[in-house]
Amino acid sequence: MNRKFGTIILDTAFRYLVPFILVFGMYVLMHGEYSPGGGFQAGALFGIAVVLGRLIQGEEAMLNISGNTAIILAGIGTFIYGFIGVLTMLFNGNFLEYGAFPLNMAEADRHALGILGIEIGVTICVMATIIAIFDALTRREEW
Amino acid sequence: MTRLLTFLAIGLMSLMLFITTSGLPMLFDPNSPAATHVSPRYIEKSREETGSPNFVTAVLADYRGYDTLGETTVIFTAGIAAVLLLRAARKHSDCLPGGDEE
Amino acid sequence: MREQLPALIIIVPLLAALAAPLIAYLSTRLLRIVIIGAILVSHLSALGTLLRVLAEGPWHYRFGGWLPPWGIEYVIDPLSGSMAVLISFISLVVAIYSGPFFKADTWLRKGIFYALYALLTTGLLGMVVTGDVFNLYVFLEISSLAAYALIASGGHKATVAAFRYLLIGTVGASFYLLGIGYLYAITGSLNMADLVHRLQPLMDSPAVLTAVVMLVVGMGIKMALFPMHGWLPDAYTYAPPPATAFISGVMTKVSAYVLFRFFFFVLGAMNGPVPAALTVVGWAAAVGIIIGSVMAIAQTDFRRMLAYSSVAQIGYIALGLAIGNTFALIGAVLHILNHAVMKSCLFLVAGGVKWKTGEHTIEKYAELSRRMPLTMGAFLIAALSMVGLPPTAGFFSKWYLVLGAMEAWMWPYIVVIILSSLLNAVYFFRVIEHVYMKKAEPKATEENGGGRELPVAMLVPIVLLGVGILVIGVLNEPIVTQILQYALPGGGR
Amino acid sequence: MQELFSQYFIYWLILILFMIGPFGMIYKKNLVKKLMAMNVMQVAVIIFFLVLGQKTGGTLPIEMHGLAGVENYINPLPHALMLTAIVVSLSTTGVALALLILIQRRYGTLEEDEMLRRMNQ
Repeated sequence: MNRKFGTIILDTAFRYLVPFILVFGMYVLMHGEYSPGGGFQAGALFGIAVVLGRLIQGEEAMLNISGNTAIILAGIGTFIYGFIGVLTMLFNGNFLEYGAFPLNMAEADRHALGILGIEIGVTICVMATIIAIFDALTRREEW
Repeated sequence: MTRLLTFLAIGLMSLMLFITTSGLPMLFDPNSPAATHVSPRYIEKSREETGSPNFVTAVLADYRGYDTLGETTVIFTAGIAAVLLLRAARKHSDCLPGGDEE
Repeated sequence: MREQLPALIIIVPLLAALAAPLIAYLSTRLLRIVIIGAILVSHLSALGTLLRVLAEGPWHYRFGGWLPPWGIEYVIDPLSGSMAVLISFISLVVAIYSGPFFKADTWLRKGIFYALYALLTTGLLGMVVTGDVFNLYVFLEISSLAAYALIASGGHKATVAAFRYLLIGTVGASFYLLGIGYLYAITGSLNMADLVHRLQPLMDSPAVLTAVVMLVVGMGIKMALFPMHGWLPDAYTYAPPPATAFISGVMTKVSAYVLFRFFFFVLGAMNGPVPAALTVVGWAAAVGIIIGSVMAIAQTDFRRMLAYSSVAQIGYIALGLAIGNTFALIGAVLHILNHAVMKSCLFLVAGGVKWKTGEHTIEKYAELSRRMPLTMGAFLIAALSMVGLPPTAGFFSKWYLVLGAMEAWMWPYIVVIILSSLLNAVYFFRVIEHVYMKKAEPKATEENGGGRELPVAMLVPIVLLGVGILVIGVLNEPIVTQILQYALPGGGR
Repeated sequence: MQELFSQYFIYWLILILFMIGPFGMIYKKNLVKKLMAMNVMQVAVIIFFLVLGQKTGGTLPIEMHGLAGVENYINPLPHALMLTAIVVSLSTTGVALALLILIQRRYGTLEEDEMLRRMNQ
């Protein structure tokens, strides 16, 4: 769907809808520890926000991530996850041992911080992968 | 013929599966091994050990966080696999060099 | 960082794979260096781990610092350590080899290919060193997905082959997961060491029977054990050469290793339904050896011949497991090692010939000994080793298998091994005859013509593996007494 | 008999669902239907694990005020495992669909017989 097919109605609806989707995605990401939710769901929400924009406004959507950027982002997102594990290894812990962070806070809080970090990585990866697959599926002109 | 044999194998396998369900613990049994061996630790301690009141998140992101790294990698793999197949194919002979061009 | 070595085996190639698209975008030359460097680091970590394990006994690495039944642990004993060394070595060699195939590609293709390749390596290594049955499933899926994509990138027929492999492979993985589910239902644990204790009193439960059947079917599909080998010939034939060399070399063996791990370390070879399952596996393997060899004779495409020969060779490994005494197990593990090196070498040669002449059929191999002498020398060694002639590695694994079969009084198995060696000789000497004796037609096709031999990046891996076969053959005595002996159940310290 | 039926009924349903997978993959000739059979099989395994996690008298595995003790919460481990399995199943389906698009573009059909005929031409 690189061509724009939106009408003014779709366009306006999209403008009102996307901020709420993004805020809700943020909420699911941050609140994932306390209720059902977390990185995967938040990533899906962010991804859908971008895909909606691509569907309605085509290639020149205001909230757009190109396919190539998405591939790189997907790698970086998962890399963040792995890198947090490597960080704990540098601080003399085992891989992904969040308690090893040399921060002046309670053990449980350090774990919560680590969980938040990896959830952010997961979110970026899922969002970018959804966009990349969508981009690959809808790109016809190369054929 | 091969199909018939395969169906026979599937039939035999189903039969065996049905007969051996009696070895499984009873449904929803609070005293089953799955409920008493490893999981109590997650329910009792995850709040103080990981700071997460959601036990599933605690298991997913902390106790078995390494599995989740693998899981995220699976998503990444699927993403780049789809892009390789759909976008990065060559225009004329869509294969890696050395593959079977037609 | 020395305490972190087991984690580095997996983490370094994984992180390299994740960063691959970004690095490829910046510089494709850098990408190749990073990927090869990462696999090299992984190989060195595996070597270091194996040396320490041989000196001090099994090494447990706890992810996140959680104690085993609750967290995930890696257990490296001599068996998994030597498998990790083998996998990372083959991966390293094939990664060096793959360079000339991607000269003219865009950054996207290069980045994705190397990312998938490193992910395949990561997945296989993860399956080998893990001590947690569910973690094994996750890495099984990583390696499978990467393998599907790599196979599918070989052209139109490869797409169909990959789709079939995907369907069948996912069935295998689902069977494996349901088998784990049964084990989890009756024990409540996912840790292998914990399962050993908790399964002992339960071995006669019908649920264990189901779990064993599930594991045999699931891993049997993944390792292409005889009646479930349908996906293999097409997948190996149409995949791009660097991918085939690696996949054929180690992927099926890792599944064989998983079966070995479950039967002999987790469940115990003498308990409950395991001996019956092993008998079934043994007969399936015996039939598979004969049928695979006969089918290989009928092929005209060199790669397809090698693919069917793989079905037969997997049969040897399964046969060794089925006989189950010390000699046979040494034979099986040694054959995993030998066959990985031999088959990778042969597929590298096939890819090299394709790269040079654009041909795959055996007839077109005529007179290649003059045009690429070193490559064909390596091919000759690998072929003789597949047949099982004494100074090469292939002889010794078969020798141990025959010794094991004799000790267990399994005469039919001995007949099968000898008969299949004869069949191997038939189809390999056909190729050798073409290479060394037949006259080529005057108009020989040259795709990447010019010089006499392949480029150095392709030649070095081929020769390295060819020499490796001889080295393993000559050094098989120390390999068995210093390493493999401790790798068997009860042999470790 | 009644007892047995009520105790193991759900397991039987799951196993029927599970065996539909291989059966459908062999019996159906359309590649998309084969893929759907594969998905049914994966879902069966997921449900199997989730059933193992259930407990009579247990509630959601999220800590609530004034509710302590192991027996009050269902087992969180299968849920965490199955989140992974769901993602794996989704990824496999994604790759399979990409392959199907390629097959459709090349051969113009997703019926297996027709495709094999065109492949061997």
